[in-house]
Amino acid sequence: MDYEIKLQEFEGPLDLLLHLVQKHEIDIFDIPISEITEQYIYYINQFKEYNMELSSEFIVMAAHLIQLKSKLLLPIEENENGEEIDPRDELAQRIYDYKIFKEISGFIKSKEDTYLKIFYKDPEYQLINDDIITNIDINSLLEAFKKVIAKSKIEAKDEEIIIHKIQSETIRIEDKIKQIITQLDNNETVEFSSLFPHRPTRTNIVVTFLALLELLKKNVIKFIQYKTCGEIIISKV
Amino acid sequence: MDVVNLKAAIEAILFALGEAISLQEIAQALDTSTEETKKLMDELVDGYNSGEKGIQIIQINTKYQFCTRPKYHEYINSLMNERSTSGLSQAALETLSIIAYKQPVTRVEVENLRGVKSSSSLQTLIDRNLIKEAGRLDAPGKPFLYETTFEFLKYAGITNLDDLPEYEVFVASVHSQEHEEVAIQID
Amino acid sequence: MDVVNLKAAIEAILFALGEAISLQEIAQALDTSTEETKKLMDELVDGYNSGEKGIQIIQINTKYQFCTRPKYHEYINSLMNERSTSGLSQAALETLSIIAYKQPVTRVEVENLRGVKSSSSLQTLIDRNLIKEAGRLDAPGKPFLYETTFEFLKYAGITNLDDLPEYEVFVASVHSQEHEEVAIQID
Repeated sequence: MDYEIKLQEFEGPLDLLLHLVQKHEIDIFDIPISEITEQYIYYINQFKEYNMELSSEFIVMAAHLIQLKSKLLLPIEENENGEEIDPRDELAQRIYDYKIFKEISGFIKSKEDTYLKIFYKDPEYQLINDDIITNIDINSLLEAFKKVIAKSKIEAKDEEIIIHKIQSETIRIEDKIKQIITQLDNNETVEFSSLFPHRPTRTNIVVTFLALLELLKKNVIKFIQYKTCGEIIISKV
Repeated sequence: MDVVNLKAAIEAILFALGEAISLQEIAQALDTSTEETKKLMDELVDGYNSGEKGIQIIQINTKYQFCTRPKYHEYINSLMNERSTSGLSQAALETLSIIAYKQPVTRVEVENLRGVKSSSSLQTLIDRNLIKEAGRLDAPGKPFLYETTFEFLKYAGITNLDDLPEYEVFVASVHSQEHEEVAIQID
Repeated sequence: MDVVNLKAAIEAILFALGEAISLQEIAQALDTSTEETKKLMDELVDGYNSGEKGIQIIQINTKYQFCTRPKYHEYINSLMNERSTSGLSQAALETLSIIAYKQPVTRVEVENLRGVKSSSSLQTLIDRNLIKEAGRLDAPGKPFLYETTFEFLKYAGITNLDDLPEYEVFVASVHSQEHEEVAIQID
């Protein structure tokens, strides 16, 4: 089933991109950004449909792809030697490097198979002296235990009982959109920086940014900037 | 599997098991007859007895086990002595840590977690008075349960077991998601 | 002690110690030179490698240790209680690969290459004793550097890091795959 996409199968956005590139037999260094972006977003929407949690890196990459797409519409830049700069180069290099390390991880995995098949033995027991151990380093005890547990899969069963699950932050883009509109309803203009709390999380930044792009696309808001690097003012169209 | 490989398999089993094992058990593992296993075992024992070897296979009743030759005892002793000045061996420390955190616990559970036969480590800890037998588990074979002793608390410098550094925090960190997952809705 | 006996003594020591031991330690116990010990050890290792044996002596850096040959694992497994040792996740494998080839390396470098957060993978690898902190980078924030451990060498089945295939080997392999893909496209 082609639509049975498992997010777990992808280690991250680079893994997903590599999958797309391989699936469509595309040269990494000559990626048709438009098509790939479409495919990428299609996959992400599939994840969403299956109600899978999506790490923020996937969203950041989506934004990056869209940015690349728009860059490709602009006149080609040249470096100081007068050579054309392909805006896709950096991404291509990242996918390529990732591909190599994925290849290496296959090799490492093959080594692991052997490692797990080898048995060692404990030291033979000999009571050499009757010295009483009067000092047990409690931290090395914990370290030793961590090592044992890390290697074992038994704990996975206990996990549900023990684990204190770290609450993940959930911010929906649509909520953010509503929030921005409410702010604009109350005031004529809103300063860009005022959209973020004192110490915004990465998710918050990404979601706010995507909400703004969405509103901009739908022609609901416009940006005004009076001087370079000055505060960006958001107002309703 | 041919004879040479079967002999090698027996060798591997004897080494990994560490403790004495019967011909029947080996035969079953190799999916061959006890008679065949006996023949192979005899050859293997002879092999270790011919020429000067540091290890040998000894027979105790109907069971077999690898062990060192007594004449090399002093070299082993001097090395073990050297190593034990630093307290417990890594093997014993691992075993002790499992008992401290999971007590009461059987030998089989310790070995499952470590992936290594641990009877010798358990004996070390018992003789050092760091662990003790604590009844038997109500399960087939009625295996012994082990727990830490009062001496353990004393030497670990803690007043009770609750003072052990918490391992739940650690388990949570191991099993927490690889990615800090965030549900983001995209439209 | 003659050569034959010295070799047997080394064999007995390796067996009894169980853990990896250096030539220096053995030489000291035998009251002989490291060079002589090395020569004897080489012969011993060769002896275990010639003919079909169930056990072997592996060299990790300058240390030696007895262990079983992997091909007999299923027979041992059937006798040992369900061994619970598990393999690494894909995320941890990727992280380990990057550290193996780029060490010493910071978390940020690992994350840049993988394109995802890797702190939990790093912790798993530290807990499994496959990587360790190796000082800090002299850069803003003084980030930790990570490198592989002695245990990693055992894991990878290599004597030292130079035994890892060159990075270029994988580049070439990826390259030939690309070629194949293009070739398929043409057909």
